[in-house]
Amino acid sequence: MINVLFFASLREQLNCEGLQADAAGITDIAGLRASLAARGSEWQAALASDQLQVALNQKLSSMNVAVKDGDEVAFFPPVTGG
Amino acid sequence: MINVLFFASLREQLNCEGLQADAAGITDIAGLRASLAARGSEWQAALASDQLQVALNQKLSSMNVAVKDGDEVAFFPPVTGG
Amino acid sequence: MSISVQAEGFDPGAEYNLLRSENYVDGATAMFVGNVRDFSPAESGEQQSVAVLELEHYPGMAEAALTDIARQAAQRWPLGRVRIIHRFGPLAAGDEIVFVGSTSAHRQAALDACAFIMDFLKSRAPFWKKEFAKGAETGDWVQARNSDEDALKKW
Amino acid sequence: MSISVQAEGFDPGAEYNLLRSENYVDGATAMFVGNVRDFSPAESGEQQSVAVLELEHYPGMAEAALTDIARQAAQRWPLGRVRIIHRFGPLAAGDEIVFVGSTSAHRQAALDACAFIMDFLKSRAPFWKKEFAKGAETGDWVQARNSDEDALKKW
Repeated sequence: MINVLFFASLREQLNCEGLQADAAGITDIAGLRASLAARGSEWQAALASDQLQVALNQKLSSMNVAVKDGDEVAFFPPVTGG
Repeated sequence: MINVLFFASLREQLNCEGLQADAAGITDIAGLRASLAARGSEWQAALASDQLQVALNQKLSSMNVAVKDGDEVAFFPPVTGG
Repeated sequence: MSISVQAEGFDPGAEYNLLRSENYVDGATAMFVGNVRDFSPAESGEQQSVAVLELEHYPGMAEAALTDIARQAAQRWPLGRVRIIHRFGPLAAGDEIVFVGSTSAHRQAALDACAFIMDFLKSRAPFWKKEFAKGAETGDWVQARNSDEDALKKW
Repeated sequence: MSISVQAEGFDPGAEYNLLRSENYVDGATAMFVGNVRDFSPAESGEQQSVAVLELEHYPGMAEAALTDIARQAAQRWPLGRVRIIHRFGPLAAGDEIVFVGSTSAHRQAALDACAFIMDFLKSRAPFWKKEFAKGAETGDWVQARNSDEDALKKW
């Protein structure tokens, strides 16, 4: 399983803090994103943003990076701390 | 009279914190410096440095600036505060 | 190097004292503190008063990202001590949000390190701000600014 | 804008509190503190321990020069409050020498103003340092560094 997390406005849009995604058939983060978007129109809309950021195992990453069983993947909007 | 002040290593070299200089015949700071240098070899040596800084009425100035009766002129080495 | 991600407040004076404690080699200490403003500088020009700022963060990654940024700063400049604190949770106008402090033998290194850390923290550390107007039950997520991403280009 | 030239010590934490007191518009506070080191970084590479630093200043002009530098900073950047303190007289290793603090709505303005003020203070404000080694009765005047004059060129 892949541990998937959502933060901030994305968490609110999806009304979901996180979920366990089946790693079968998922090779990279883009693939994971596509399988999540297929959950419904809400998911498709929220995950479509080209501003979407992603972290793999708590490090900033990008969509074409490989992902495997046991990884933690977080999706979130651009950060606004400081 | 011109109120002349010396600071830091220059004050020590001259063993003088300040003096009143006759303004007669003095038109600019360079002239004041020359008249002070004429006081003796110690003065000549101390005032010869091309690093010498000058302030006119408590503002950084330069040698070619006019000076008149009642002005305050300070000579000092490059500053090292902060 | 000391990094804290915490809900509790902090005292910049006490942080200064820690940066200086038994430190006789670094003549320079630079510090930056970010505080909650009582208004939101709307891009439309319309200012909205803010009563509460809610800071969400990604636990674990927040600490890791700040540690990574501090390490990068320490590789670029000859730093003595580096301290970063970032708060999360609900904050009121005037409250401290973030503290960055660095010491060095060189003033420009200490100041540049603070600016560098703040610039990267703004665009790379997983924190998100939500502003609540007075009496409002729903808040507005603060939008990331292009100027913050642009600020990274100078490093 | 508040400028002090004084023999007494100061408390950076208290200065921070003053910069922030009733200040809800400036989200950014940058501060720089310069402290006495316990050694002199001789250009020959040989380090000499310093027991006392004696700071001479030009009364009147010191305040005027710092005020002028603060005004220039306030013209260049949108600053809220600016605070400069510079001490004179005998100081021991670890003692605070100088404090520069500025607040702004913009972090880069606050940080740049601190760096600008320190750079100009270093080369334009009438203070001179004399270092005394442990037990020594005569001290050595600190020599101005070309790098300090060079630092002005970036502004």
